[in-house]
Amino acid sequence: MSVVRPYGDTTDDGMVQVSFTLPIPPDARAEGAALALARKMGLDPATVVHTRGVGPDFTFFVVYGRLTHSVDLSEVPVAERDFPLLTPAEVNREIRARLRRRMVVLGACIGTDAHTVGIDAILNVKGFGGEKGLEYYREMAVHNLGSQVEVDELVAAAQRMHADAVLVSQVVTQRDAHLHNTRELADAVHAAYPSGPRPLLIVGGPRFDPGAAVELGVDKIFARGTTPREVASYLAHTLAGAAA
Amino acid sequence: MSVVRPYGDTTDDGMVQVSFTLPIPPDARAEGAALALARKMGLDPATVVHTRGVGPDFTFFVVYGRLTHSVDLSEVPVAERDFPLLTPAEVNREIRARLRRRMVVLGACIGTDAHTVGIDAILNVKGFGGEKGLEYYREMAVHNLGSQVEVDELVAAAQRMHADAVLVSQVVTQRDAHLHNTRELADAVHAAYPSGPRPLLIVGGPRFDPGAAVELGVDKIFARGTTPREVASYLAHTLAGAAA
Amino acid sequence: MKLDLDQTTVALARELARRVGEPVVDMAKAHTTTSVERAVLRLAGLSGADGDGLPWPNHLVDAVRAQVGLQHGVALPVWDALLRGQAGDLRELAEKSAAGAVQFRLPTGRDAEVARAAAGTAAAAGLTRVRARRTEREAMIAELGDPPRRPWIYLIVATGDIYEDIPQAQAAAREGADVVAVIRSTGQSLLDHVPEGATREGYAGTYATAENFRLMRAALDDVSRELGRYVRLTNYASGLCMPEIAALAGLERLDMMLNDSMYGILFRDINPLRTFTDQRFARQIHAHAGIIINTGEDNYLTTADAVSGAHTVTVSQLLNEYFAKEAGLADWQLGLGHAFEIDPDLPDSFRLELAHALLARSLFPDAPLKWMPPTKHMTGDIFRGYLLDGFFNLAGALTGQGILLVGMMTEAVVTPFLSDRDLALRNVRYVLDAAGALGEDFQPAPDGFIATRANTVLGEAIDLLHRIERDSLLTAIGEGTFGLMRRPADRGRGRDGVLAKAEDYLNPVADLLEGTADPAQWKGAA
Amino acid sequence: MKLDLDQTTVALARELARRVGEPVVDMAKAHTTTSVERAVLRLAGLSGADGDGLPWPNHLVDAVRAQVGLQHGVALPVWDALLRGQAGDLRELAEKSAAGAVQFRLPTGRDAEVARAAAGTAAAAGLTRVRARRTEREAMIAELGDPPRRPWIYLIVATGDIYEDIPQAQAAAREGADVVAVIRSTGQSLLDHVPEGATREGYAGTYATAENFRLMRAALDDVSRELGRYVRLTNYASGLCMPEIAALAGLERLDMMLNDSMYGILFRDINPLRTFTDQRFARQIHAHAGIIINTGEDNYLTTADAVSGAHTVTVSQLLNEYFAKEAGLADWQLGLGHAFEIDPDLPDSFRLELAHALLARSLFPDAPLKWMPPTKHMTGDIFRGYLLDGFFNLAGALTGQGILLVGMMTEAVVTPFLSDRDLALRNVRYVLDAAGALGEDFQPAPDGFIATRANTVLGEAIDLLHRIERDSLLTAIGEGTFGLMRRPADRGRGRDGVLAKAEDYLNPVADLLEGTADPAQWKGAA
Ligand code: B12
Ligand code: B12
Ligand SMILES: Cc1ncc(COP(=O)(O)O)c(C=O)c1O
Ligand SMILES: Cc1ncc(COP(=O)(O)O)c(C=O)c1O
Repeated sequence: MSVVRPYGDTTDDGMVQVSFTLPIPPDARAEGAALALARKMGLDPATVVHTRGVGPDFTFFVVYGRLTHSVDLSEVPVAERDFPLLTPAEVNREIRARLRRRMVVLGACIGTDAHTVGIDAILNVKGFGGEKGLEYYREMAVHNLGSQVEVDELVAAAQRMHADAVLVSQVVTQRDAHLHNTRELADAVHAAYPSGPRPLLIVGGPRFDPGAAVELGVDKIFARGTTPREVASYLAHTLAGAAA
Repeated sequence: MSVVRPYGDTTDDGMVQVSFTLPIPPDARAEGAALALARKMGLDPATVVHTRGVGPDFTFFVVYGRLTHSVDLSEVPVAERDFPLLTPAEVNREIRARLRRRMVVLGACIGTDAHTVGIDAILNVKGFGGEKGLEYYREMAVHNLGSQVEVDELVAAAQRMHADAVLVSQVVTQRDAHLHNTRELADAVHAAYPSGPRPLLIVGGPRFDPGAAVELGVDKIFARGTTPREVASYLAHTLAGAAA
Repeated sequence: MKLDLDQTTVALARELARRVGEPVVDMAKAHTTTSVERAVLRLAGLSGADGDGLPWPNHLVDAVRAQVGLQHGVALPVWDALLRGQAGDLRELAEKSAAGAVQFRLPTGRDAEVARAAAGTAAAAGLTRVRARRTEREAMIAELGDPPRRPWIYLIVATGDIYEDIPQAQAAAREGADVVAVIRSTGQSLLDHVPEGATREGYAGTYATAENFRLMRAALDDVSRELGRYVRLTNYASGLCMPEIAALAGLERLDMMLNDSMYGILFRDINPLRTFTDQRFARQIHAHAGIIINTGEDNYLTTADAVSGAHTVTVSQLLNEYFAKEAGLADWQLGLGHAFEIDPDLPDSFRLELAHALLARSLFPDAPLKWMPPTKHMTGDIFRGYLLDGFFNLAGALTGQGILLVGMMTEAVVTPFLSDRDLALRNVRYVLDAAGALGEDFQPAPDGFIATRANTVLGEAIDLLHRIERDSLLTAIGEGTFGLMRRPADRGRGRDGVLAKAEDYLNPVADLLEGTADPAQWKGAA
Repeated sequence: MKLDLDQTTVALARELARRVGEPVVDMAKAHTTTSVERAVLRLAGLSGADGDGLPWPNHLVDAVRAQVGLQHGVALPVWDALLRGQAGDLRELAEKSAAGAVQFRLPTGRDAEVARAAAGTAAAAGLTRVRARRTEREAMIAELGDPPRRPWIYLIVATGDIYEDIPQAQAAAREGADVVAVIRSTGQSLLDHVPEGATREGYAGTYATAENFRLMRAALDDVSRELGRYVRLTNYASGLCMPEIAALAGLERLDMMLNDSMYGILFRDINPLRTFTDQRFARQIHAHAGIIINTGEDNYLTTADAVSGAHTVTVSQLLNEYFAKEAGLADWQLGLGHAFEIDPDLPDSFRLELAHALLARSLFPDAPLKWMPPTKHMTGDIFRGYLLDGFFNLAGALTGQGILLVGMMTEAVVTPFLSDRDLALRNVRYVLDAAGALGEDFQPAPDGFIATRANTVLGEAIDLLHRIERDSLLTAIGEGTFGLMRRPADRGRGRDGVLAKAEDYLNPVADLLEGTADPAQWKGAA
């Protein structure tokens, strides 16, 4: 079956759960508004199962209903891994064989974001999810600049160290901070490398959409639950591959 | 402001939460499908914040996103109370004054539904939400037939007792049981009273849409959180009113 | 972690329960029902239904009743007819009788002897099949093992379609369910026959049929092997066909059955005499089948208040225990019910729950109590519901409950979604793993809030038992003592299916189970 | 419900903390920072900023530093300049100095005396204003009353827009928050100046400014009156402007301030010397303002493991206590931090949490501990998150925490929605009302799991203190002892803003607070 619908307790019953707050007092009108909104989302029938006034001016709703929409899996853009998953040994071999020198990897948390756990999970030997971080890879020279790094500092460092790849983490997403910062970074890098080879630009963070790389002007986006090996494999595949 | 949008933590940020299960294994494609579905619901941007495989063939998702839809309050059909809320004393006075006899009210839980707490809450003296039930109203002769009453039994009883109003509860809604049973009841009543006055037909239950009365062929629907006084007021207003 | 209750008070409570229950047992012994008789035929091997789905056992019992009455039981007339060559076997006899082509009579003298013997052999054969399924279960448990620990995790599926139920049940087992219950379609309790075959059209539950039992048990056997842990199957011996369902459960190796002495009366408006009579025979079969019963005290707290009605739960548990043991069930088979139904907005509600749960635990130390989740105070606020279920799980762990029925955050909304069940199981796992052993540090102060409350409830239970002893249980039920449901003794469905036994009444199955039959046959059969 | 810890061990732990902390205090006493000097000017009444938003205190301090250096403090050059008529008041002086139109000098002899006196009077006036706000608070509490019970419910708002924060803070208070914290924009810690005015553009938090403080405090005063309960306001004395924020907090009657001795070093990469110096002065001001500080040990557990790192929390609490008391804070002002951050999948995780929370409770019996909710192990599974928060609340209740920071089910997703906060508060209410008094029945067995674990952690803490005493605190920080963050003493932001004090260094505020100033002025001022 290529077309799927949500599953509550029977095939194709289409059941979904929704919750939201409306900036109006809890009354019959509010319930009506919630239902109307649910219908616009495609819930039909929709039932408001919970209504709770939050202070005098807001109302929180829980709605259940049958979703009229469905998805054709054959039309779903899948962010499948487009590179082979290698072992650390294979990654090192690839780099040695193709790049014929150690790969220079620069990592940082830009802007005012101080969330380093994510980038450290990828870079530090300690690693993540049972996998060792990039520092563990003999053929990689990893420089972790830490957090709150200004974009131009980072670009300067990249040029100074002849970085092959620049890895940046963005965890704070309120007001799309991560998107703004990423675009700013992309512009700066492209400006700094008007012609000729430039380092691979990789961003990561829990709230990124892996599909948005092109749109944000970077080469690759890694999101929730990324493991170091995925990143290493991507680097080996892309850089070493290119060099070959 | 007549047009409202969901409120997360800032006016018009449109943030909503959605959860559902898709009948496909947890993988990149599933995430893509979930996102696609969320977009169809009008979430843009949408983020899948939680993915959990439920057995080998199903995946549960939690999605957050900004809803592009909004509601124009002026266009929301409001199920406002279209009758005055009276005190028991007023109700009794109304009935005495206009109907000039006690009002005969028949209550039951039809089909195989054995959930009597709801109808009892409305009928029994004990009542609900601090309000006494209809049995407490001197001018009402209440007959509670209990649960699991067959539709024809109920109709027969209505005719035998010259019921002014028939109150029916439906709590089980799986496979729209409540809707089927209500329609069946409505047909039976209309068939039994081909011409001339027929008893008011009132259904209630936690999952009914108060707006669906006409569609279901009944005179009034009471849903979640109904209190006896509302029902008594409606009866007095409609029946006594009509009689006047 | 128990309460030390005053043991003479506890003994008094049990003695009062006996005095209240005995007259009811005597009444049950003096009667039979259409369903009891049909159960006898089912155990003797009769199954199947006519084109309209009316089962052959119904046809045969109705025919016998019409011609010679049921007060003697079906056994004598039926096996007499077979011996007289009216038909080659029960099935043929049933079919012919449906066509009005059988002459039944009440055999006497020598004929009666032979008929009795033949019936006994048939009954023994049936009970032997039931026993075989029990041995089968014991073998599988010996091979695969029981759940690693208490409480057993009990999950419900309820799609109405056996073919949707099966994958869901298997998914539930894979995610940690030790017991799977398939609840029944809303209507089944009121049917005076057991539907046939695999069914797909139940409302809020799936019909209990022999075939559905078989399909689900087979599916669970598969996962049991896959998981290396015997997953138990539960259904409901309840409603107008209680004894027949009990028979089918024994024949299809179900492991637990919901079976309460009063649920049908209170919540299905089934006649009290009918219920008590059906129940006694059903429990005798459960005892033989090695099935664990679950009683329904939890239901009372959905219609009555869980604090003011707490003692009615205790009284009902004591009565269920008395009736169960009288019917031959052992302590390990008594999944006595209670529930986490106190209004969560009540101050100290959680401590009150602990007090009530501890009382049950301490009153019935050897019974695998069934701990039921919050339902009445669950609302559309699924987040709050999920939290309440977490505290329900904690109370279960702290008070050492035996069977934990997993609560669903959507309790007030829908019959559980697949995802609700998964979330619910992870809730249970978290609480048991993170805080399960907290009992070590949880010591109710001897005169503290919890111990005091438990003793108060026990005191109220004893007072109530005294009152019931005076007025009789049927009166108490008529007055709405349990769950506030008033059920007069002479009312309710299925009364016409109850008959006073005649002098020469014969129930070959009961005779074997009660050991009053000729042991020879029994051995012959075993 | 406490643990009885071995009191000599406890005494040893405190003694070791003193030995570890003393050298750091000496170091802090020997230095000043640009922010300390700006705080002095702010207390003396200087505020406002130029057209680009650079505050006048920054201009004035930079000018003085450029001309005569800061090693003597700003006070002498500044009041000397005023006495020499270079400007009518501080503001004018700052504006002129920004334009390079002021000649500063280091007064000597008689001139120095007069300048010192004038500075002292100005400082005293400032401190008197702070004291007045404190009296104001005490009066309001006397009139409206404190929260009816412990723990105080502490909620965060973080929209980035003060005008969205205000209604949300008021809503939170109406729904039961006793304390409201407005967290700061991600960037503020690194700003070397305090922004001015009402702000609407913070990221993941709202800028801390005098005007935002004033607006929010006024809004909370309104609800406090509406609710008949004094609602406290919290912000963050953290980052490069710690002392200035402390001064503004005192002037605008904030009630609590996040103020940790190491957070800025570890999580903002601020220079250790800068942090310790700023911190000491900031805490002296907090002491005077009657503000309760909250320390940040909870943060360590987001980068280090909550089990293996548990003892680092204890060590840090002991150090924070030492530094706080040295700066003049009393026990009731010490909201020492700890958190519910153990991996929930770890067996017995809840009992481990209880052990750690009880240890803190028992080590600091008179401090209003700040109990932080799970964050690190929160995921997009908001249902599980809501459950974890419930167990966090239970642990807080069972172990008698003083300040309970309300956890949000969306912790891993977004800064809290309005509805998240409401749901979270109802979670807290349920747990406290339903199970809050469960402590009565919760008695950790003397040699049981919980007591044993608590003593193990205390033991590890003492070993670590021994090691730190040997190597020095700065070395320990450099080696990543706390939160696994390695922060060498000579690195980090804001180092250039630190200066060794000269012989004739003058800080009129500190002198008054340390009681070394001429009491006459103090009285004159008081
Ligand atoms: C730990 C933590 C902190 C710690 C950070 C310590 C440190 N040195 O990192 C402390 C306590 C200091 C902190 C502070 C703040 N935090 Co914080 N914090 C968190 C928390 C609890 C966990 C984050 C984490 O460590 N996750 C674990 C890592 C391993 O996961 P990850 O980051 O997603 O990384 C993985 C993938 O995303 C990917 N990845 C990530 N980056 C990269 C980069 C590359 C190149 C690649 C290939 C992959 C990759 O790989 C990693 C492994 O799979 C989250 C809540 C939560 N549970 O998520 C809030 C959270 C991130 N914090 C938040 C906020 C707002 C703050 C503050 C700004 C609050 C304030 N105003 O004071 C402060 C200030 C810090 C700042 N200026 O940024 C918000 C962000 C809201 C939003 N979505 O915008 C969150 C979501 C909490 C909340 N709901 O409010 N925080
Ligand atoms: C109590 C209860 C029972 C009790 C019923 C006891 C009794 N005598 O009523 C017992 C334990 C017997 C029971 C059994 C079953 N139950 Co039940 N039960 C509930 C429960 C926990 C509470 C219902 C209740 O009493 N609400 C309180 C009353 C006051 O609220 P109310 O009914 O909404 O009524 C109010 C309004 O709706 C309105 N109203 C209602 N009726 C009417 C009528 C009129 C005329 C008017 C004016 C107003 C009105 O006014 C009332 C006051 O405000 C709900 C779960 C839940 N928390 O909602 C499940 C629930 C209703 N039960 C359910 C099911 C499936 C069953 C069973 C069928 C399960 C099974 N297969 O065995 C059985 C069989 C019963 C049957 N054949 O119907 C499902 C229904 C699922 C669905 N939506 O289809 C629920 C939702 C639980 C679940 N999630 O699975 N149940
Ligand atoms: C003891 C008991 N019996 C029977 C049932 C339901 O079975 P029925 O299908 O007869 O309603 C329940 C429902 O929970 C129960 O608790
Ligand atoms: C003790 C302490 N100080 C400061 C902060 C945050 O303030 P800043 O804006 O400096 O990051 C926190 C964050 O939780 C904290 O715990």
